[in-house]
Amino acid sequence: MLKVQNLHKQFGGVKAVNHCSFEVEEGSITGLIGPNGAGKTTTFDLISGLMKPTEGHIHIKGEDVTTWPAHKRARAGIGRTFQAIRIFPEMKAIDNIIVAFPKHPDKLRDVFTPTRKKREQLKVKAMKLLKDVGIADKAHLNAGDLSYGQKKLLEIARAVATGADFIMLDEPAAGINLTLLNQIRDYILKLNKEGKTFFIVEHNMQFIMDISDKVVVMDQGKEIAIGKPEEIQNNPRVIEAYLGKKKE
Amino acid sequence: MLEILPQIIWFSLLASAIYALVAIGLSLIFGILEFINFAQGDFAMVGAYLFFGFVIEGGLPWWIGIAMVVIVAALMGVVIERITFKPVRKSPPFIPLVISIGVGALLQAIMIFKFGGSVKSYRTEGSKAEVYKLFGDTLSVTQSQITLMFVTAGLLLGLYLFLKYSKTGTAIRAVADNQDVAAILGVSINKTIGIIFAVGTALAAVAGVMIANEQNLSITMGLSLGVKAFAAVVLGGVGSLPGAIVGAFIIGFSENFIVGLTPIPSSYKDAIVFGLLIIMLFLYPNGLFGAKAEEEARA
Amino acid sequence: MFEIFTNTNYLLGFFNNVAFLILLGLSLNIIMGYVGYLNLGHVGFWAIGSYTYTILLMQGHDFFVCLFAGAIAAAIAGLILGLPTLKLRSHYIGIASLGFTYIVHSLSLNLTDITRGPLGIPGIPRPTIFGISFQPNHMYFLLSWAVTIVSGIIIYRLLHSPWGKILETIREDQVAAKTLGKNIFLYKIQAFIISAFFAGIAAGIYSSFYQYIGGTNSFFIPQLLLLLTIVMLGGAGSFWGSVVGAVIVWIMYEGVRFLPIEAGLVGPVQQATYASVLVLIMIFRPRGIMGKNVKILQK
Amino acid sequence: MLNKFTRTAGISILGASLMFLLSACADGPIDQPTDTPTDQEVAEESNTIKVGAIFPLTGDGAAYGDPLQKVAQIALEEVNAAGGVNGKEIEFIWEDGKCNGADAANAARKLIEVDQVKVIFGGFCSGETLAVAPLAEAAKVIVLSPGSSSPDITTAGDYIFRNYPSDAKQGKVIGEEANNKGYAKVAMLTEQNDYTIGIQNVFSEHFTGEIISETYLPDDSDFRTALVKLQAEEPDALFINPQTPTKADLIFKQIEEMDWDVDMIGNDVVAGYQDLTTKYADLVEGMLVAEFAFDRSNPDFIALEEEYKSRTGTDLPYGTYASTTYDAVSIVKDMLAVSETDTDAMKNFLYGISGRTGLSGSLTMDSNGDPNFEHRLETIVGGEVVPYESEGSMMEEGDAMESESMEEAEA
Repeated sequence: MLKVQNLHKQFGGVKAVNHCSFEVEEGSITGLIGPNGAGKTTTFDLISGLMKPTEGHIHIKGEDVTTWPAHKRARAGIGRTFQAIRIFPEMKAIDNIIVAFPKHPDKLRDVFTPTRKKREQLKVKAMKLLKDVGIADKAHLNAGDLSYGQKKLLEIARAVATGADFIMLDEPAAGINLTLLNQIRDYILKLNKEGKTFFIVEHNMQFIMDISDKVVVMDQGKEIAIGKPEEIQNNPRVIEAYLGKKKE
Repeated sequence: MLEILPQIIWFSLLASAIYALVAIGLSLIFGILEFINFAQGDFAMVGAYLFFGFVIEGGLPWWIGIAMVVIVAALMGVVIERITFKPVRKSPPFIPLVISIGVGALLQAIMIFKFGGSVKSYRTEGSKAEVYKLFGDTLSVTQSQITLMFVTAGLLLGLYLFLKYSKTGTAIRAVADNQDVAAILGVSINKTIGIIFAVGTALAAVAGVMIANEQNLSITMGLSLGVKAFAAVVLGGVGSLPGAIVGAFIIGFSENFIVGLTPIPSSYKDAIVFGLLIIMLFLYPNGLFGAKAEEEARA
Repeated sequence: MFEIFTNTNYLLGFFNNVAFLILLGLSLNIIMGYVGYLNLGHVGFWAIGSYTYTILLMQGHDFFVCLFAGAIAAAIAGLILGLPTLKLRSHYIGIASLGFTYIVHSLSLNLTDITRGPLGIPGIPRPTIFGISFQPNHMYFLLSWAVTIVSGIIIYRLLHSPWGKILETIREDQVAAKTLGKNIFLYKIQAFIISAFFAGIAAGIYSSFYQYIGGTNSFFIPQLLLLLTIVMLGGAGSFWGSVVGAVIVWIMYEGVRFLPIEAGLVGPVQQATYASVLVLIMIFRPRGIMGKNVKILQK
Repeated sequence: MLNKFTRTAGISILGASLMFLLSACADGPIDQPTDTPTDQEVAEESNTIKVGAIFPLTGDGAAYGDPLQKVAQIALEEVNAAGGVNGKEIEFIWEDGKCNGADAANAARKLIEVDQVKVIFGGFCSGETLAVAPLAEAAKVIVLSPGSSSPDITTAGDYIFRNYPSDAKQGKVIGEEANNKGYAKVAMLTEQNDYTIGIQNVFSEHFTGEIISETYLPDDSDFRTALVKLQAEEPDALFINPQTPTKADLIFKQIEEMDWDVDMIGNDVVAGYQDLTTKYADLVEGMLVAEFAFDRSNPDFIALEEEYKSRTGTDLPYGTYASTTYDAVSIVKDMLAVSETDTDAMKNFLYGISGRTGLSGSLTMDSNGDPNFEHRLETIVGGEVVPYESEGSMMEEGDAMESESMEEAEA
């Protein structure tokens, strides 16, 4: 599904992502972990096209998308959420979902064609998605007025609404109570069964180890270990990365 | 055409110094409080009229006049900030922008009311400008132009030292960098912003006096000054004082060189300056010295 | 004094003004309220629309041809200003678009063989359509409101359509909008062109209403500040906000004429009243009468 | 959504219209609560004649609108002190035209429709007068402008008058004299403004030699580079063409700083401002100007200067504009004596004016409502504006004379 080859991103002297390469298999749930400042979010931004890499290539479903702008990559089937939840606060929760649908008739030429029927269908689809994440009752509230947890769920639902089959989640578990966390986990697993591939950045080890088929570990911009959760947990270099270096 | 080059260079320096004086005050306020202060040019106008009131009408010696102008302008800056800008400090930046428009118009109205609308000048009867001839007659320079240069250089240097080394100067830079963090570290935001406004307004007022001394003073002199100063600040990169100075020189020189050395008449000055600005911003979206923050929005 | 309300001619003139101010406010709101782009260049589109409409009308072309030609000319200007500035960050857009206003003002004064420069263009006729003359005030009143209402309906449809929703997502968080597959640059350019187009339409009915355009102080900062006030006071991002804003601002603007002011103070007191009402409303009702708290100057 | 809309919209419309109402009825006298305001107003109205007045009172135009409003008020007080018209006082209702067409038109609409005035004193800027013209024509209201000089006003309408001459005349007289003086190349520094562009257009029609033209925008105040460019062209003469004396002051200052000695020509703004010609006496020595018959030594003018000085503490600016403004007020007085409401009678009175003496000289109105003032050539000697005998008439007698004056001009 995703192939990252020799990805490199440098701000002046700082190597945020340092010749990093890894793959995410189709249908898998792959975790991406690493200490703060390892370059996880920058990698996310490079993959989703919000930043241009200094070097390296990114392939989605076999196609080289490195030069594609963010919106073209999104239409090719990449959905994502953000560490600092980026929902549309002054718009209703349901509208946050509706705008994400690929069939949303939002081209300029659609304005003067009858779209009432199509918009009704989308409203129904959106309500269903909101029900799936359990915030259907908040549909007509302004997204800005939702609780932190509800905003996270809304953002995940919105990523799903784009119809993307490759969804990147940036710290979905951060600041979430346990019940909500389980709700998110079940939702991810349900979608995964339906064929969606997940790539999740997370600090909550227990959550990521439990849900991931494969984990990529990054430190100082480089992937230092890739493997099954069990292998990763007792890989010396991973522990060293987290607990501090013993410089020989 | 070449023999007029020294003269054009000198005029460009003069124009740049004037823009720099206004741009510095603007950059202080603009860079820190992140809103385009439409009243900045009018602060300069008020400074010019205060000096006119104190010295030309009031008969005070000029150096007392200048001191009075700085004090009154600084007070005015703090009062305006407290009354109009403090309540909206947390709201989106276009709100103080609109308020600054109102403040500018208000200052103009007060000045018309106090001094009348007719255009005035500091030159009293028979004060003839002493002209010095340099470089074998190709360059003529006057006393007031020289004083303007020295005062500008002195103010810029003074401001630089004040910001770099004095306690309040560092506090101002801290607030400029991040208001919330500065607050946590015990910097009184209110006091610092008050000082920023006082310094910014006083600088503009002195600039106004210098400009009026060099040219003349009218109720609406503030507007085109303020706009050119904006252009300088943005060209140099928001929030960077050296940037504002460089921006001022770019505008001062481009204006005079293009008009001076080409058949284009000087009534195209505004079109040239802003055409240049839009092109420069297209090439350097952050301004020349602006913070090079690479944002995800950029891609 | 009560005959204001019975006097039709005055009210016809008053509400004729309100008509094209609503249209100008709405068109500016498209780009400023819905996309969050602080466009200080809108008055430039107004000027280009007015000159194009007037020059063609004076050559005897049909009214609708001239109206659309003016609107299309303004839309092209929208493209010209939009392309280089849409990728800029907040303040830079503000100053770049303000620069555009200065460029258009400078060109309209200098290109005297097209626009007659500071002499302006007097004697602009009012159209005769299908044999009906719209010369008398009450007829022209109907024409301008017809054009305003039709344009208003189109703008309403646009802003409340799915396309309009995407504009709002761009204002709210353009980075998120990108990751939902929206080509935000295309939307911004479309919004910019449409905004300029309707400014061009308003410019047409403005020109034939006053029957004189141009001159040194037209299409410049005072007119820009009037439009900004209408959108901000009415509420950015709210369709009805601009409509209400235009009415309220024009009542204030004309209302000051009736204040019992002693002869010598008419000018300054009127300007001071208008400015202070503007400042007070923006302090106590920063979102404007009906606006959402809209992030116009997104970082 | 609806209730939020009605609630907030309601409050704001109420607030604004309250202010509107407050100002509307505040005009009537508050102290007699018993009578209904309208009767009281009608009674009071009968002993004053309302005249609308539109000048630029704020913005750039205030530079001349504000001082000349004071001149008009002085003239008005004198007229009313002398018994006004048929025992009634004239009251000027001032509006701010902001030197802009739209503002002036809106002001005129209020004056014509609400204040029901029959005469509008002003627009000062040509743009104001041109925008007011269509409204005044439609309502058959007399417009008398003391300062608009644009040639377009000549044909602006049957009810549109002015007692300030069109630019066309001044440009012609100076252009012909420049030919007589044998200038081959004239450099011209012109402000992009209505009065000055008018002069430049007409001058270039009449001057046969080459014209090097530099223009600047009204809000510009740095002409050094433009002047240096013109100096490099080594013209035979430099024509200074600013809209206001303060711009002239600034141009002279910047020329003085460049130490550029060249034959000078100026428009009547330059000539009409005493303070200017004395301050730059040696620079403007021998400058060619043209003014209409405005006599600075006229005792009434001197009285006006002193009255203005005593009220404002500053010298009376713009001698020509001040004299036409002062005269226009007395013209309005005499016109209202003919009729207070019948504008056709007023119109005929104005067209009938011939040989009327005033501060601005002897006025005869032509069929277009323009004054007949002829611009007379003048020159500046020792800081004083004096009549200029055109050497053209003597030139036919001997080329020697002509070439000799050329050297003298060069020196």
